Amino acid sequence: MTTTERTAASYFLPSDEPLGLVAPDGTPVPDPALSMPADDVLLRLYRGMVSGRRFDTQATALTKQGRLAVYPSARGQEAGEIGAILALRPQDWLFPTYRDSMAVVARGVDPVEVLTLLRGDWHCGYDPYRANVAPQCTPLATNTLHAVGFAHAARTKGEDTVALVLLGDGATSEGDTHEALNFAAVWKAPVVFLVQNNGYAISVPLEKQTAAPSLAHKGVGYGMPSVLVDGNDAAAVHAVVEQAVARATAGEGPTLIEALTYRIESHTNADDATRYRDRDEVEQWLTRDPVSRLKQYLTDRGLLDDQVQQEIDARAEEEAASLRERMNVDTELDPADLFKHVYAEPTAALKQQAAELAAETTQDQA
Amino acid sequence: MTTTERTAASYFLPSDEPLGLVAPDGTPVPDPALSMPADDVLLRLYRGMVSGRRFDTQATALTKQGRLAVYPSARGQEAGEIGAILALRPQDWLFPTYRDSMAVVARGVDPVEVLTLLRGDWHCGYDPYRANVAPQCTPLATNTLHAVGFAHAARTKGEDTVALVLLGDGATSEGDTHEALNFAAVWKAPVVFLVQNNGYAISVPLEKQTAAPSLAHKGVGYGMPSVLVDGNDAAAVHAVVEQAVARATAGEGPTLIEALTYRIESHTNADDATRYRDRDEVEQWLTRDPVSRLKQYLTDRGLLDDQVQQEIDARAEEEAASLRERMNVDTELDPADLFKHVYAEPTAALKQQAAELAAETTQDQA
Amino acid sequence: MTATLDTDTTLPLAGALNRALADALEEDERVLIFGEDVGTLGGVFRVTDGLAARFGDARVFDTPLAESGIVGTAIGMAMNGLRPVVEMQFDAFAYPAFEQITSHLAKLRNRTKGNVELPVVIRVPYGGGIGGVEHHCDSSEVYYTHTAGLRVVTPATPDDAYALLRDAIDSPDPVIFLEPKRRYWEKGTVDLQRRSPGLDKAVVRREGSDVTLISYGGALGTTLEAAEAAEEDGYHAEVIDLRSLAPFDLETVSASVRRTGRAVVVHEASRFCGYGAEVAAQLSESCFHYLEAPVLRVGGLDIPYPAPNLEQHHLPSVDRILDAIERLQWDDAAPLDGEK
Amino acid sequence: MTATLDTDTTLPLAGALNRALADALEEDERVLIFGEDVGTLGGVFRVTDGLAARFGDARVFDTPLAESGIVGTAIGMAMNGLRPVVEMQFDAFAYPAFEQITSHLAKLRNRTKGNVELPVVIRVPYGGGIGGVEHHCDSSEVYYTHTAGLRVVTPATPDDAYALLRDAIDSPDPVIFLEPKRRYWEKGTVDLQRRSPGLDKAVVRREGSDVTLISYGGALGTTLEAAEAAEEDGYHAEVIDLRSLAPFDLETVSASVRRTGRAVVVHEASRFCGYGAEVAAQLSESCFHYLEAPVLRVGGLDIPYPAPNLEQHHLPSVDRILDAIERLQWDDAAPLDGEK
Ligand SMILES: Cc1ncc(C[n+]2csc(CCOP(=O)(O)OP(=O)(O)O)c2C)c(N)n1
Ligand SMILES: Cc1ncc(C[n+]2csc(CCOP(=O)(O)OP(=O)(O)O)c2C)c(N)n1
Ligand SMILES: [Mg+2]
Ligand SMILES: [Mg+2]
Repeated sequence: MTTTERTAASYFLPSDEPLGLVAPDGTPVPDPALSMPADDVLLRLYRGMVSGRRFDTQATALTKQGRLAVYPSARGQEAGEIGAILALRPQDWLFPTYRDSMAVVARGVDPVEVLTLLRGDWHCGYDPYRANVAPQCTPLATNTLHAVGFAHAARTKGEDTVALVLLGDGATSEGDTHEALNFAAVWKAPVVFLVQNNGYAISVPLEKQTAAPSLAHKGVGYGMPSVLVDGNDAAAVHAVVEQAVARATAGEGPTLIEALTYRIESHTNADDATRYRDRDEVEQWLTRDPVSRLKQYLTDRGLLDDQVQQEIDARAEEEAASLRERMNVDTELDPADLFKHVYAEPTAALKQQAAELAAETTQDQA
Repeated sequence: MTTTERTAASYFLPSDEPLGLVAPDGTPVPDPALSMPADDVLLRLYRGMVSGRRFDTQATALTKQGRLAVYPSARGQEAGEIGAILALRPQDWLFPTYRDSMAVVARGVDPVEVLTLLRGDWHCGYDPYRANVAPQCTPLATNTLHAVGFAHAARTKGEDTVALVLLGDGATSEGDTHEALNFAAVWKAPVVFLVQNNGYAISVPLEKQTAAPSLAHKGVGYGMPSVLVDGNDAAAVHAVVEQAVARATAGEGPTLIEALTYRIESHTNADDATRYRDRDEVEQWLTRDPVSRLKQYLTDRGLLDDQVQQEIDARAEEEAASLRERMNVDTELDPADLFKHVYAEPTAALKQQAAELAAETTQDQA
Repeated sequence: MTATLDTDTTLPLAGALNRALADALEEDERVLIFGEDVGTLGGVFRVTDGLAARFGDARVFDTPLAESGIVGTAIGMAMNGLRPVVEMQFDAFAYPAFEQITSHLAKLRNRTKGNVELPVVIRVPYGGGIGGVEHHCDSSEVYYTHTAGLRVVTPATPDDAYALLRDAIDSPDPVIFLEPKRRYWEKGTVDLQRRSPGLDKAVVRREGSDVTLISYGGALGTTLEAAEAAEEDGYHAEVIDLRSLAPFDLETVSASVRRTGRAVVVHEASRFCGYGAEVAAQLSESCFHYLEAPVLRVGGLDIPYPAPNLEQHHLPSVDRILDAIERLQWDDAAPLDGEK
Repeated sequence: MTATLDTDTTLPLAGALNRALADALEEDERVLIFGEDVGTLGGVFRVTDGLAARFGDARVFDTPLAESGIVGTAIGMAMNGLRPVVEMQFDAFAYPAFEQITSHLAKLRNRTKGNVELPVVIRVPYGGGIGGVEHHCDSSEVYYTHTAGLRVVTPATPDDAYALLRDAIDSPDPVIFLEPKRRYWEKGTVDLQRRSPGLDKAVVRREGSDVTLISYGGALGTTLEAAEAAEEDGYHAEVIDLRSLAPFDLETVSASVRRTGRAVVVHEASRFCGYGAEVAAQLSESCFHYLEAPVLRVGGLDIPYPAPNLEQHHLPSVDRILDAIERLQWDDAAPLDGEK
């Protein structure tokens, strides 16, 4: 054979059943492959999910008030969004999609800056270098390659940075996902691919997207260890992402994680999911809710009582109120910005167009 | 879970070691998963490989005489080229690459028409509908999607047609391969993907192309049965392709086959393989030669003697002579053809450009 | 079933497209429709609404999420005798299919000296004006018009939406069918008898003698408004709807410009190397001695498509068109001799 | 090591590019080079010859075979402070990367209001004239020049190959660097001090008073030949090498055309919606009252790039350029009044 010695395929394959630590009813399910996060981490996961869900509801409300042009809700996916983010270290980077506003907020970006895109004021409202979060990515799967390049560069520079990229089940069908998984594996880049398989790509259900036993089964085809995890189990998501980050840091390369979850809302507020799926299915998934599941577990463990819950709720409410208030302030946009960042320095043509636009605006105001 | 019931992953995985029927030294190696082709098939395989190799040598010679602009040799890959083609039925379709002239000729296309491309006279010199062969494809991996679409259309129309698409190890890295494998599996399209893993993509060796246990391990990630086969064993290649064609015909969908082989020559006559690989490696592979291996087996079985060998050689020689002769005739090209096939009917602008060119040509001749 | 017996009906542009697809599916069993969300959902703009239910999911269906896959398999299907009509969900999401479009769809007929015909239609909702976020508003026409072998058409009215789409599906050539999404909801009378001028003809939408305004797709409506407004300033503007961008109907356009002596091209795409450049270049050459002023272009700014709350600064407006008309040297230039 | 101490040297264009890459790698440790076959082999045109051996395979390396992957990871690397210089093996093989180039490389700076800078150079051997088979000869410049946010440059001489590539690598903006492969082997003196006019300036390659010939890349040599030939017919042709296609140096070009009153644009790409359209449109507007004749375009035919044995009919030839000069209405047009 022309190839160097190869690792046995079984090393790369995911488990048949998704890994989990907390059952839907809140009871612990010990898994030899995973260890339960520490109590303080579990509490932070819970807090994060409560805040995240409140943020999500608030954002949806803002679309109704016309303060946001559009919003893709992550309701139901809180365990993936928060579980993954809390497993990152400060120096790590996040490469999110349009669906992951909740994760971006959890990473510490001001929610008003996060919503700049969906409010329609600018394409990305935050500085990616402040919280190490790439702009939310709309062209599906394209961010997977950015994450691989970023991670590889870190390794080249001798920096201990891991890149976590989020993508959906639909995005796994794009050629870019394939190329990213392959480059990452060949380069042993410190990347974690987290596929949030929420069952749908807009209206298209998973069975029209793939015929594979699981999306995590793609990993072996790249020589990449792969994990299938219950995406509604924040403790489990946190544990597997943390493991993957540790592998990456240790120079062992990338990991592919598929988190099985569900999109409770429509694709965005502009979509109407009743056109393509049954209410039954949604109901079914509501019984697997990530937030109440962890709540039950924490309560049973005596880590959560009414008082702590009230504190958590109050804080989430406060954050939402602040967001609402600040989103209700009309922004002043400067059309001159249109020309400033196309190139490092505006070209002669852009300067002229800027001048023409400025003249128009003055005229209009006169 | 949101998915319909899934087939166990093991069903889709290839064997750890490549399947084979005839060892490099010509001894048979029974394999429970494969049955040895019938004697007449074996003889046809042998004939085909001898003719194919002779064609290949002739084409290389034509580049030296300036009769071909460029030629990518398939020397060493005869088992894949011929084994696969002879497993097709007349109604099946072939989607070849630039490397597969030998296969296209074996499929019955006039070699002069095949070489039109490399001679520089036109892009495709044959009518694809005559021998059911798509134009040889240069943009890597793009032909995989054509094959899937073609096969799906056949199924839609209720026709029993299988599409066989050839690609190289390098081409498996392209996004299109991923999309094709996925579409094929989801649609259960009657397609056979035959990856001829010849160890190199121009100068890039397999280990820079993938970190996977094998390329065939990609299949499970699409829910596609996958086969790893000794690509220098024509009997084995024939057997696995025939099985895959049968599966496709039975409505069981696509198969991914990886044939392990080696490119004996440089990438094309314009390339210099000594820049990136050792002569030792080539020598090593010469001991696994597909042609002499089958010759040995047939001789041992008493199916081949000097007389038959002479007949076979003579026929190959004749074909080569005819090709050489016909390629030595200067072709007359009509520049008017440049405008005729851009659209079904030339546009006004094209008509004008054609007239201008005609005027120029007349002027030049005057 | 009796759909094609009607003659006229009032429909929004998206509805006219839906009707064209339905009628094509009805009349020609080789036609099939696929893409992302075009089946059960009926498309994010509902252009394929009801078609999967009516024609079954063998003929109207959702694919995996991969644009190169969609176009690449459409090519294979067309090679095998079908007539695929595929949807790219938004303009910028057609870019993953660029190689399949450019290197195969556009070239296979030529590559095979006409043996392989690819009657594929790629529907692309394009352009801005609906408050869409980035990647949902590109005017990508030039990427296609510069590629020999493709036909590129774009309707501006419901009637044309119906006629052009039917003609596109009937065409033996691959057609990039650009749908101006900001006009999807505008209603108009649709002639189901398709007394259309054909796939490659421009039409005069408004007659005038002073200046020729040339536009297409989403910008045509704005151009017509500008023509009305110009009337108040005393300019009788002729308005031409190109409909077909490739090929370009120079004959119709230059006949008009030779009469009026002045021309403005209007489109949403960035001006630099935009489609207007070709129109201006051809007119400057073919009407050189008729032009009283240079052919002016009103286009989008030379910037990435802006965020929704800034898009009005990017898009051609009535004012900008009027301003261009004003700049057509009405006073200073003595008429050129009418020689030639 | 002491490479940069030299001043002048004679090199073929490909060698000048190789030298530019070596010097950039030497001077800036953030620079890295990757793509298909650029490592051990040194590129199919040997432009990266010897670099992997000299700088190690952490800085110069082969990637898996996937162009979107190459550009997409380059974007990520640039976000993380590196300066990738990547190669697309041939023009048409850059198309799989079109989405990454158009939707990200061109837009990320703007998207983030300048927070993210992408100093990525994409080297693309482009154009015909070397007897290459299909997909190896496309002149794809307009796909990029129409995309705001990209710089697009193309050298025509070894000296410029060196200077432009160094400037491109130093640029904070993404640059599409188009290499006219038919000129790879032409030799010239290279100024290693880079007294270059800068990344976005056109230069006059030959002075003349009667007509301005405007060209770039592979067609410049042909245009200069034509200018020599025209001299024999009594026309003093000025020849401008654009070098930078985006942005377009209107100032230099229109200054010349205002002097000569006549202009011909020459390029290999198909004429329809080709780069010449933009040049013609801008000149027709900015030099309207100076033009004695329409701006003419000599371009490739509006067809897919032909097979090697027919390419001579497609490519701009000296004769076609001379013919265009002849058609510039030398007799019939009375000079226009010089009013402005
Ligand atoms: C390249 C590309 N094609 C199409 C789209 C349009 N689109 C936006 S979201 C979406 C579905 C994505 O599904 P999935 O990846 O599962 O993510 P989810 O929305 O479920 O989080 C589609 C088709 C896009 N954004 N990019
Ligand atoms: C999309 C694309 N990118 C690059 C190339 C240039 N190229 C031609 S052959 C080749 C290597 C292909 O290797 P492989 O797929 O292993 O096939 P082989 O040549 O070994 O048969 C490359 C990079 C191409 N033809 N198409
Ligand atoms: Mg999804
Ligand atoms: Mg190979």
